[in-house]
Amino acid sequence: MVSKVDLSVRIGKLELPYPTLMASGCYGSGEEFEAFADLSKIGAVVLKSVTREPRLGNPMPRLVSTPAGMLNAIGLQNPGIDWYLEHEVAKFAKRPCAVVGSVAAFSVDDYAYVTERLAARAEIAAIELNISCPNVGSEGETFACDPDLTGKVVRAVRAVTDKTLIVKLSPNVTDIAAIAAEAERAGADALAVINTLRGMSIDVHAWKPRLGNLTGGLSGPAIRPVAVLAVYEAARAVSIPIVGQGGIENATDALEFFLAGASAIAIGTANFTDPRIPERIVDELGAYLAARGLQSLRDIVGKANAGFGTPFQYEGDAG
Amino acid sequence: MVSKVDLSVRIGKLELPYPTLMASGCYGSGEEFEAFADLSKIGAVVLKSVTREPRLGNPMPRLVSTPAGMLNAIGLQNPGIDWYLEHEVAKFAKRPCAVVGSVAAFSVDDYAYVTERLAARAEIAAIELNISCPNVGSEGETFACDPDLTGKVVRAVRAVTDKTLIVKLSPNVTDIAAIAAEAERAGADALAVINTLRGMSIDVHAWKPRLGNLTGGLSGPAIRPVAVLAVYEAARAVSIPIVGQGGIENATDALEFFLAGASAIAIGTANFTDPRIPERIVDELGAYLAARGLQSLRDIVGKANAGFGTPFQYEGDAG
Amino acid sequence: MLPGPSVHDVVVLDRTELARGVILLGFYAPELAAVTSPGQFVMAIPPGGERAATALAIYEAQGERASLLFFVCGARTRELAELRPGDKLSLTGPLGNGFTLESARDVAIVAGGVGIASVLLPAQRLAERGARVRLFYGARNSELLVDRDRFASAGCELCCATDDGSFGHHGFITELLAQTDDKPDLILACGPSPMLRATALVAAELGVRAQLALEETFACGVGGCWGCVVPLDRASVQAPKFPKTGSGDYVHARVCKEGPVFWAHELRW
Amino acid sequence: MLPGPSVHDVVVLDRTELARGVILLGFYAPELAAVTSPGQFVMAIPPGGERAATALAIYEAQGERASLLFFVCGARTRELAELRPGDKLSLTGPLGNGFTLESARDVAIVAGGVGIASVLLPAQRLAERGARVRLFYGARNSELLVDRDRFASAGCELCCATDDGSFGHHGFITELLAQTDDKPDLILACGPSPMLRATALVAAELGVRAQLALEETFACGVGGCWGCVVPLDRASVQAPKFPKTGSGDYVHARVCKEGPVFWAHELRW
Ligand SMILES: Cc1cc2nc3c(=O)[nH]c(=O)nc-3n(C[C@H](O)[C@H](O)[C@H](O)COP(=O)(O)OP(=O)(O)OC[C@H]3O[C@@H](n4cnc5c(N)ncnc54)[C@H](O)[C@@H]3O)c2cc1C
Ligand SMILES: Cc1cc2nc3c(=O)[nH]c(=O)nc-3n(C[C@H](O)[C@H](O)[C@H](O)COP(=O)(O)OP(=O)(O)OC[C@H]3O[C@@H](n4cnc5c(N)ncnc54)[C@H](O)[C@@H]3O)c2cc1C
Ligand SMILES: Cc1cc2nc3c(=O)[nH]c(=O)nc-3n(C[C@H](O)[C@H](O)[C@H](O)COP(=O)(O)O)c2cc1C
Ligand SMILES: Cc1cc2nc3c(=O)[nH]c(=O)nc-3n(C[C@H](O)[C@H](O)[C@H](O)COP(=O)(O)O)c2cc1C
Ligand code: FES
Ligand code: FES
Repeated sequence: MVSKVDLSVRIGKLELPYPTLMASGCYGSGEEFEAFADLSKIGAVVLKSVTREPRLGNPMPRLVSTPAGMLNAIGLQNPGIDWYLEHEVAKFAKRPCAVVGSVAAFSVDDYAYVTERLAARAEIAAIELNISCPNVGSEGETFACDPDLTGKVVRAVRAVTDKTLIVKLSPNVTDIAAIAAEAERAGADALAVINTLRGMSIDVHAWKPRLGNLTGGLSGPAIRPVAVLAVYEAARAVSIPIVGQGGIENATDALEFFLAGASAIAIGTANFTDPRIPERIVDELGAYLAARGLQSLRDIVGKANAGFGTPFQYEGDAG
Repeated sequence: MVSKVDLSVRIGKLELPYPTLMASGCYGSGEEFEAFADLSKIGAVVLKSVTREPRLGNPMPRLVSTPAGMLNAIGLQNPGIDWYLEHEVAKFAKRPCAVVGSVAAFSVDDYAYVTERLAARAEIAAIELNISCPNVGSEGETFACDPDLTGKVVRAVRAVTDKTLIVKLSPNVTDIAAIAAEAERAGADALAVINTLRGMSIDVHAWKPRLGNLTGGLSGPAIRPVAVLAVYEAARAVSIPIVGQGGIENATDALEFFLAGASAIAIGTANFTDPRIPERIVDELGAYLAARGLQSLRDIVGKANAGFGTPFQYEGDAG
Repeated sequence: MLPGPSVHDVVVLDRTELARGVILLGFYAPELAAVTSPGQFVMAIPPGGERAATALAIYEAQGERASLLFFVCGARTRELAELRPGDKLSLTGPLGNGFTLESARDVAIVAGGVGIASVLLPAQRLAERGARVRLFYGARNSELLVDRDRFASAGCELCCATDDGSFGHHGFITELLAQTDDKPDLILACGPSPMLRATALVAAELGVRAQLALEETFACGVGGCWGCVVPLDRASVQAPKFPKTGSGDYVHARVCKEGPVFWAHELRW
Repeated sequence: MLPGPSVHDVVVLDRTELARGVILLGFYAPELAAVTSPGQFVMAIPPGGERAATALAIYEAQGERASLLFFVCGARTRELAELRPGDKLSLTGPLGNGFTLESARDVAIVAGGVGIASVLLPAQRLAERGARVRLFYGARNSELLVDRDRFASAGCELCCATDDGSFGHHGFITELLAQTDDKPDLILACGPSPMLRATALVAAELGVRAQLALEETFACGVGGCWGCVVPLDRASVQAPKFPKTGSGDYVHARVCKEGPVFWAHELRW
């Protein structure tokens, strides 16, 4: 892996040496993984989402494994923004990688309020707007499932910070391109695509849902084809960078996202399999590019249709 | 498996001895599987969708395997309704199980036209309306992704036949309950929940999508949590029966769907693993009910919250 | 009349690793052996945790024993490679339409890599009835030219080629076929798609009819899903009877059901 | 100070099937053994096709060898059970906060089923320093009361119970604990959640402090996902420092990070 290829990416004002973000909620604040992974070899850690008020989170069980994936329903357990600013944020300065704050809320005002306070801190390099959390259903609509709500919340947040704003979209929609375009129009610097799919698992012995919250968010390799398509469609609708995510376990998976149009990727569930995966992906991406004589990761972004030959070899009925 | 439990179901006017349908597009017309499976031990076969005009279908490749699932993009290859009525339908009379016709189209008129002609035939016990096929994207919107379009097409079709009408819904929506309710209002006798999720897979060596059609429909165990939740939500929104489907491989999987609110299930991708799965599921469902002293499958439909104890053991933040 | 295809519960009798990652599995499977014709295949139902059945040619079928020969290339073949004598397996088949051997007297069989698995049976049947059989056999290297002795002892003449030149002709096997002065009256071929296309070209130049056993990704393997099609001349007897659509004069035939063997000159690929 | 936890690449030294489906795997793992305290666990990184890491207690840790003892109950433990001497495995750990052994002189250890894997190390450490250690060990049947000799030779007194009465007391192990006249000054327990709850009740009745090693479904195992929480009294030193929310005076503590061992009287479950 001595190849000197350029894996750096630029997301808004954020310059990262590596294109690998650790997905929100899957990597704590980075500290939890520091003994097991070299954080200087990752692009950034996206923090667990924080809300205005402290939250106890959902009742247990919060995790269920499913075929090639898992359901989670954490319910945004967090100490609330006051406590967070006072006791947590200062520690993030010590991380050897960029730290991206993640903001969740149940109203436009709260999104702006929490973002403004969090983004004001120097320790926070950028803000990811989690408008797509599927595990707090009863408390309000998911903003990312509606273009108007998406536009409204992004505009409000854009008004309170100049820091890089990554808007995280939901796959639980019919037309993600429309929502991506609206987020861009409203001022997003980048998109995170996708959050988890809504799902449920039922215990057929106990006759009850396996999650305390009844429903949860599906992540892991099972959702990768859905995520790759969402990135492909969003990338065609916007010109801002996309952080692709959903079931990435290795460099081959990551390459699907880059070819589909992602400028960077995030790794979530795979961190639970093996904390060495992020570093391995970076090494293998370098080797992949070097083997093809490519100098930069940017050379492959969005090239899913650039292959030799065309995918349409003869006439068929449908596009 | 000598238990005498009642596995029969009623779907509209259709009375089936077993609650197992073979999902459209996954079981040919039944004939293809007759040498390998006892069709008298299945509830019904749902035929491959038929359209007004003959269709060549999509270019190859049409199939890709993905983690715990597969993508397909067949593109509704079929000989069109004229040929179908003249050369195919008569053969269906020989099947030792009920035969459900599946209709696909690109306009409300064509849905009604094809349904009227197909439903007029005695060999066809019921009609499934495939308003949710994700693999013909360029030719028109997917009706099942919009409540108004769903209502319109179901009303038009309802007007031309008295036979049992099963409306097949798409998971590629934000609120499946709203669409389910609209389908019921418009006259559906039952719902099939769910069709495939839209997805994509990219060949990172060739730099092109693996499917000739670029995108395809994701099926198999990977999507089961999404399907179970869709059934759960649809069942709460309607009082007509639901045919649950999406990743069912065995009786345990099937039971998740019954508990979520399905009256019957359909088996698709699992037929590609082992053609004996449908019969095995029927046997195991009988054993499951017998072991619990239950007389009828109906006793468990929709009982996902009937377990001992409640899923909420202590206070949490979100419902 | 012979009984038709069904799901056969068979037991592994023997397992040989012919080369690294090339496995020959023999089964006690009298019923399957009895009804198999050359060029047919089975869907091997996953014996362990895997989810999709695997299409594999029936390599041998004699008396009470049938066998499969496969290359370990992914999760499913890796699972099958773990089977040991005494283990059980279920095979759906025999499936598809095999080779039409007709009254050919001088047959050239072209096999590339794993394609060898489809051509032992036709070679044996042809040799038994006195036809001359030449096997044109290509692989990446000499080690992967597996089980040549069995073909030789069945009475085949062997011409080999390797990509790396470690045995026989250094290059493509179809180059050897093209150079033959001695025109066969029938060509049978199985192997990777570029090899099959090349074989079709050579056959056309030689003016010899060729049957190609195609490989495609299958889902059902029995004609139920239309996932494995190839464009076929509408006039072929194998063409599914569909009304004309689109501009080309071909239909999409299922490789698993109408094939896997097709006449080269009828393919519109 | 000892080095902290890390990912250890270890090699399987020995494998014993203690009972049907109960596997003891020994490793060459000097660094892991050196830093392990009683009650800590590892996340075993899947060596083959499986996708999630498995939380397993560190059973033995002595010199260059550490071991894991597990019940084969699903895909992940099935994969681990396939490991053989010489195979490699990666273990993340040691993780979590183990037992606080304090200066206890008379300790009752309650273990149910697979819970036995967490209590050998504390039993050994306590016995070594001269404490009296009684092991109250329950399982479904006598066969599943595995590795009793090792506890006996470590100096423990054994009281056993089985669900089917095939060995020792016929019933729950906590019934034996409740009947003891001879009050211990500390109770440690690991096993299924109903057993832990019963142990907590008995401990309260006896007026003895108890530490429980909880089992939960983990995802990360290192405190990064908040998927494995248990309600804990806000006053506990182990409670994560969160402002008050909701009506109860508890917070959700992570079993993997703040635990897996908690004081029974501090749990609000
Ligand atoms: C009618 C028919 C008969 C067949 N008969 C045989 C047979 O007798 N013996 C046999 O070994 N195979 C045979 N095949 C091919 C076999 O079905 C596939 O190789 C098999 O599906 C591989 O499954 P897998 O899960 O192990 O690998 P997959 O996960 O499906 O493939 C793993 C990787 O190997 C590549 N790959 C797949 N197949 C091949 C190949 N043949 N050569 C090189 N790379 C490949 C794939 O592109 C993929 O990257 C036949 C196929 C058909 C349609
Ligand atoms: C801190 C900690 C330490 C642990 N230490 C050990 C240990 O030392 N040895 C050990 O064997 N296990 C231990 N476990 C439990 C172990 O992690 C799980 O049993 C393991 O995850 C099973 O994985 P699987 O994929 O094989 O089975 P899964 O697919 O996760 O489970 C298969 C089935 O078995 C059931 N099941 C799961 N666990 C148990 C159980 N313990 N008893 C009965 N049924 C069960 C499940 O409900 C499911 O139906 C520990 C868990 C924790 C949290
Ligand atoms: C346990 C868990 C907790 C998560 N918590 C959050 C969260 O707080 N905020 C958020 O935006 N996304 C959250 N996610 C979603 C992930 O960040 C990621 O977008 C998703 O899991 C898809 O990627 P993956 O398949 O690689 O995990 C969570 C996912 C998991 C599995
Ligand atoms: C190869 C294939 C072809 C399909 N063709 C159709 C079709 O023509 N019409 C339709 O309504 N659904 C079609 N489906 C969807 C299935 O009927 C089923 O709803 C879906 O696959 C989910 O179930 P499963 O996970 O059990 O396969 C098809 C699915 C597959 C895998
Ligand atoms: S694989 Fe299903 S039709 Fe050929
Ligand atoms: S398992 Fe992730 S916090 Fe405990």
